[in-house]
Amino acid sequence: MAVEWLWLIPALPLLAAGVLTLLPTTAGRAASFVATGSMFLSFVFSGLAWLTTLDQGEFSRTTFDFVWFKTGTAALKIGWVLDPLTAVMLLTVSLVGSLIFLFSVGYLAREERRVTFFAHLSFFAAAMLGLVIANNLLLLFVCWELVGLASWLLIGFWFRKPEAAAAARKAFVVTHIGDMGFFVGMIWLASVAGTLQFFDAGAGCLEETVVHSLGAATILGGLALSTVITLLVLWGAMGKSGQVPLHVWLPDAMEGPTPVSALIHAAAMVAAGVYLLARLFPLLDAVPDSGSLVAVTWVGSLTAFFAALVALGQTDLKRILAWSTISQLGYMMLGLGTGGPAVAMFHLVTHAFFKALLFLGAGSVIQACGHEQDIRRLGGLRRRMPFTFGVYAIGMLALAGFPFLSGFWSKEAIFHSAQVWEVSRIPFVLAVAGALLTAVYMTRQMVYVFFGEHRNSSFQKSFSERAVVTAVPLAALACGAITLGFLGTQAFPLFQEYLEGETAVLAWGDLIGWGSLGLIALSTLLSVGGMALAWGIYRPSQFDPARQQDPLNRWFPRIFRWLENQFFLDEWYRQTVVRGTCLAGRGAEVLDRLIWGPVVRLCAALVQTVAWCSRLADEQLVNRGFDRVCRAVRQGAAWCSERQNGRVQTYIKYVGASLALVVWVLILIDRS
Amino acid sequence: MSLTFAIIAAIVLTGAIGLSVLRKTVHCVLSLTIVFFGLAMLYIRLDAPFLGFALVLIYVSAVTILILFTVLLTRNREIETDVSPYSRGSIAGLIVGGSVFAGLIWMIYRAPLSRGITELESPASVKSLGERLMTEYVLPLEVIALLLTAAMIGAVIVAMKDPG
Amino acid sequence: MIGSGIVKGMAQTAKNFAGTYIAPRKYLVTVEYPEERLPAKENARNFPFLVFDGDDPEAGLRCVACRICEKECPPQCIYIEKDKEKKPDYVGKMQFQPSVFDIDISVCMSCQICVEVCPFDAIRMDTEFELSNPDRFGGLLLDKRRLAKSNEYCAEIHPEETEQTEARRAEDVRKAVAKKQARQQAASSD
Amino acid sequence: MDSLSDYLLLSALLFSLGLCVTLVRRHAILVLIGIELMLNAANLNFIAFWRFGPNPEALDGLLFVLFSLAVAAAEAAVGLALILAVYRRYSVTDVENIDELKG
Amino acid sequence: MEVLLLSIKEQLVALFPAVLQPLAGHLLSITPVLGVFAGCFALTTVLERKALGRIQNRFGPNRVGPAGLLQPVADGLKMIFKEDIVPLKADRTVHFLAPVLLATTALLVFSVIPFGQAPDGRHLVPVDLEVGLIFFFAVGSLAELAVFMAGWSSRNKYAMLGAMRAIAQMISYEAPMLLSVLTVVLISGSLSLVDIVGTQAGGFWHWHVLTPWGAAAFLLFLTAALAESNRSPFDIPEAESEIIAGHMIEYSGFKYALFFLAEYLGLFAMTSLAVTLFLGGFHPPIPQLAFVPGPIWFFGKFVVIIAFFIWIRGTLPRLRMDQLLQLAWKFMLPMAVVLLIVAAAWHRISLTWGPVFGWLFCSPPVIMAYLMLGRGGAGKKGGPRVYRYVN
Repeated sequence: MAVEWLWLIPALPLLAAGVLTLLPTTAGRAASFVATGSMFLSFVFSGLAWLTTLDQGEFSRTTFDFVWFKTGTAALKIGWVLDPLTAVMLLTVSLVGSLIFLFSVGYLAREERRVTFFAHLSFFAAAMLGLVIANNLLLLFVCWELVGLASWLLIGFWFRKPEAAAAARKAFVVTHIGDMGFFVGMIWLASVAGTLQFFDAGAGCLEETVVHSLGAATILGGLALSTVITLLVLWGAMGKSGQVPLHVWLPDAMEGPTPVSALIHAAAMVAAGVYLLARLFPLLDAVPDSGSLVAVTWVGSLTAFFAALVALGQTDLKRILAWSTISQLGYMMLGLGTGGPAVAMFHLVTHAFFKALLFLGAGSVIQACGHEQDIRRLGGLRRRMPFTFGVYAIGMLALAGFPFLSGFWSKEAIFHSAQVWEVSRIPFVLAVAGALLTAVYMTRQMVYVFFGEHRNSSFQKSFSERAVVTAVPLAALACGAITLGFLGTQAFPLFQEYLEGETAVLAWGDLIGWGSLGLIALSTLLSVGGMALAWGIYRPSQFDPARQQDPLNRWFPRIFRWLENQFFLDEWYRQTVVRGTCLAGRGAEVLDRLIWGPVVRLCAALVQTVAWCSRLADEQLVNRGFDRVCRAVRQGAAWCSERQNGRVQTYIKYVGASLALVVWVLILIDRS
Repeated sequence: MSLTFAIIAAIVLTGAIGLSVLRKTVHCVLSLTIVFFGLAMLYIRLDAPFLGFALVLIYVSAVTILILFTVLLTRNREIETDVSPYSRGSIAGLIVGGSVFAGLIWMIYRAPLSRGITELESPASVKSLGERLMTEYVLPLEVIALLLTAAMIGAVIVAMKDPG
Repeated sequence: MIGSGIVKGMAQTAKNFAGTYIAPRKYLVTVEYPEERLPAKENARNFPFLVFDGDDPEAGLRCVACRICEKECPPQCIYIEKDKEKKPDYVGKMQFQPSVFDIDISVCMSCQICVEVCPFDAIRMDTEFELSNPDRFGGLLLDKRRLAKSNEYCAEIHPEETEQTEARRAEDVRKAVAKKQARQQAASSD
Repeated sequence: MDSLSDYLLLSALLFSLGLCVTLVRRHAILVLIGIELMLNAANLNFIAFWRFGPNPEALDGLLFVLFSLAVAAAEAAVGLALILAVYRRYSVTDVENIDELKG
Repeated sequence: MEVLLLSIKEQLVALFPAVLQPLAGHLLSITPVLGVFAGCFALTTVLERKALGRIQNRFGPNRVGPAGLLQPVADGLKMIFKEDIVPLKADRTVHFLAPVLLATTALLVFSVIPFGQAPDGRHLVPVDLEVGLIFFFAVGSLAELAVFMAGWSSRNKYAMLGAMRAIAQMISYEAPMLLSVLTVVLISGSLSLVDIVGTQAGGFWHWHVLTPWGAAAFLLFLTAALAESNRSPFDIPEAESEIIAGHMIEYSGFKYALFFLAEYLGLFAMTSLAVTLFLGGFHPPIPQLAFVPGPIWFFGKFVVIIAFFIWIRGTLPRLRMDQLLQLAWKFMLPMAVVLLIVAAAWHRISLTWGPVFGWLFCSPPVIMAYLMLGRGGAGKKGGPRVYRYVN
């Protein structure tokens, strides 16, 4: 499908959203059909688009631009681009999205506001797809904002629950703090590069000339312009992808329905930040080992380690998964910073599949256990929900990096690039520690939920675990989690080459090369070791969650309290940022009352006096003077009109007089 | 300034002054005829007899009668003896007339006119006049004919008592 | 044809013109007045005159001053004064006679009423018209003397009329005489 | 013989007299006559210049005056008709009182 | 005879000093004209009255002098001694000037008429003007002014009415007269009467009257002349029955005589013009009679026309005012225009193919015009008077 038709992909879900908003709330079944159908259709079109990028051989990038509106001479052009990066993202988002749509059809079968849910969901999908295909930073930013809006709508879907509404608002505000950075960066880029088009026949801002010029320009003490802009954009990406300073909204976002969490925190929204950086990678890489790449790496590694630690202390099923998403995103940032977009994108794709699987699995568990989300009140579901257990286990193993599953390969690629990174070793160390902790908290969760006795009172068998509409997505995601890893192994880096545009060549040698072999050994050691360690700690025989406290809590109570409360970041923010703004507000109000009020009143008084004086002047000078002039004119006119007294002779007199005058004038002229 | 010219000039001027001074309108009109006679004589002295007699034929016999008819037709009810024959602001009129006259006089005496009379072998023979009229001036002739008919019809319509 | 009337008229006048010279008697009709006169017509009338018989105007005056004509005269231009003495009229009857009988001919309109009413045929209309005289008042007031004219003159100017009146008068005289005779016979007889 | 300036003087005098008549006299017809006078003064000027001009044979001046006579006659006729119409309408011939078109 | 007269004149002029000679010359040539025509005036008054009488089967004046020939003397004396009454309200000057102007114009008119030609070519004419005819009509038309002055100045309604009628009549007949005269000018090609007479030299067949257009023009001219001088059928101004003596009402005594004189002189002028224009002026009917001097012929024809006028006066009744104007504007004017055209045609044809063809081609249009206009014009309307109200 040519690039001209690319707009159809986001248009279909948008159309579905529009149609669904019009449908009456009773038409639930029809709504689900429309939404899922449009999603699958856009997935088909994405496939077709992916095919066109393949058959064009060498690195293929086609763009389609059109003038959105013309302001005088400057014309704002926007358009879409179809290159391997877009194709990959389109495929992942539309595939995972359609599977999640399918799952939510079953999951929300009894939700009475299903129509609005599906409308918001398709709207979110449309925004996400629009963001992916954008060839213009402005269009991307617009879709970015729409995604933020959709996330607010979806998180706050059960707006009657105050926590959900608060969580939606929090998500919206925090992401928008990030967006401010992104916005300033965009404007700066626009003013400097002159255009926001990525690829515009040589003049685009991601093309060689502009990138080079940005790289060359330096401001405030040697920092390259491109670095500064990309740092600002990074701030936006951190907001959206939930990196350390701006990650607080993500755990609370679990208030929304599980498919929403799955879509937002696995496949789409969080991925947007990484995709943005991947898209703007040429800018980041404008200057050799530019500051922005270093920053990305550091942010990524710190977030990865910190999130993994916090995940250990969580007791809520979905929160653990949320924190794991944050850490995995940290890994993607790390991969991007050290190894370039290909590594990050590979991990993003694999993560999308197994994280979506985990979330949907968690969703079916929650639904089965009567909406119970606390793992301490769950347990022993291995026998009660064998299918879900099996699928959930696959997801957990992929996440933990069990050898030869998709997570293992993508993580190994990241370790490889991190190890190679010459700036500093610490990110590699943090990454390794993170990987270990990931394995530990995932097995902890598995044990809590699926092993031991069944602690849940309201387990209903009635939930048909085998309902086709929920089982099929889970199964599909499971095979995705297993098979996708082989796309980008060291030996046959199909995925990476595809992204770079070269043709992949099978090289077993790389796989068994000294450097990579070591890494493989290291990562298998980490994952299997972590699982064994966790099994050791949490095995049912050793530990009974119903009666005993969490082993970690028992050994390191203070540390565990810090972990459980997410290092009290929320409270800290509330004390500093929230209180600070309130204080600033009150200060401004006082300032306003004491200083500005009088100043304004003073100005008013001043203006009044001036007006009074002008009225006075107007009254006396102008009017009277003007009236006198008018009277004079009127009198003159009256005198003139009197001249026309209707008598013929006076007219002839005037003629005669003028004749005489003319004659005399001629005479005088003649004389001189 | 020969004698005859002086006499004729005197006739003309008496007529003109009579015109402006006499109280009775009909007397003024008659003095107008005197002026015309004087003019006719002048024209004859200037070797244009045809014109002189044409002037008499046109003016004295036709226009003057016309004027007299109009005077009679517009004899307003009350005898106009009491009202002074001069309109208001007549002094200003005189001044204007005088200044125009002064201007013209000045023009005449300063302009280098003193050319003698050029001998004309025969007074403007009517035959040559006829020829020129019919050849060179035929268009003005036609136009004048048209103008006269138009004026005549116009005058009749304007002055006609409406039959209603 | 516009001109035909004129030509006929011209021809007529030419004939007259020529006629007067060729046959003056037939064409010329003028009576050159002072020299030639047309005989006065029989009943032409101008101003009245008193008739007297015989040759003495005083004695033979027929008027008996009965003043009928004075009364009847429309412009009242007759003035009569009766005389004391009487004198016999043509039948011998003793009648008065006027002492004064004036007619103001400037007033008289010659209507002949006085002649018609006069029982005694004493007044007749004269045909004399050349009466111009310089005195406007006295000259035109004719007294008895200037008015009286003989019967012969009357017969001359009014032949038939006088003839009839004479016949009638003769008849009256005859009857009067006859009556006188009869009365005498009666007187004589008785 | 009499020279051109005599004629010009006379015509100037006539012209100004005509102007005075038009300006001074009260009766509408006399105003018209004043105009006639001015016109004839101009004609006299023409003839004088024609006679004393370079080639009198050309008869231009003469013809010109002839035509101006015709025009003057036409103008007089129309003028008089107008005065008559005014008189019929307002029964006034006094120029002072004909001032309906007052300013 | 012409030579005799001319030589006498020269001798007399020679008597005067050089300065006065031109004046004397003119005076001398004027006096005979005046004398002759004044005499004529006297004669015609009596002859006219006698002729009228004869027409009306009565004698004319035959009391004064043999067959009344001294009558004019009597009239003249009467006029002179009659009391000259001037109405109180009359405008004295204008009243006085009117007859004077009328008489002068009547006399002035004779100055251009040629009476005779000496064998050596000198003409017996007081002033040989090149634009004689224009002079004639210019001065002739002054009569209207005089009539108006007379009518207006006597402050009498009848006088005013008479004057207005007279003027209307004179104006409306001036046009046809001028046009008929124009035909002659068209043929002879010059405005000077001497030339016009010149073109009629030779036998009577050269006279203008003996051409189709000439005859018609002659008749037209005569009727116009009658109207111009307020005589015979057109004597409405003096219609005794209607407005007594018209504009002459307030005149008595010598002024009235002047009017009378002017009227007759006007008549004489018209007849003499008719003679010069149409009847060949002083030329003898046949060249052989040339030994008889010019003026004799002139006055012969003159008398004939006067007799004709008197004859007309005797027969035709007075025209009504509307009939009079109708005749002028509806019959004579168109007729004159037609004649003009016919004259032009005649001029062309007779030059090339001679008079016979001329007659052949020109007479029918004249007759046709006459019939056409006649029917449409006064002919039908001039019928018995239709009274609108009395039936």
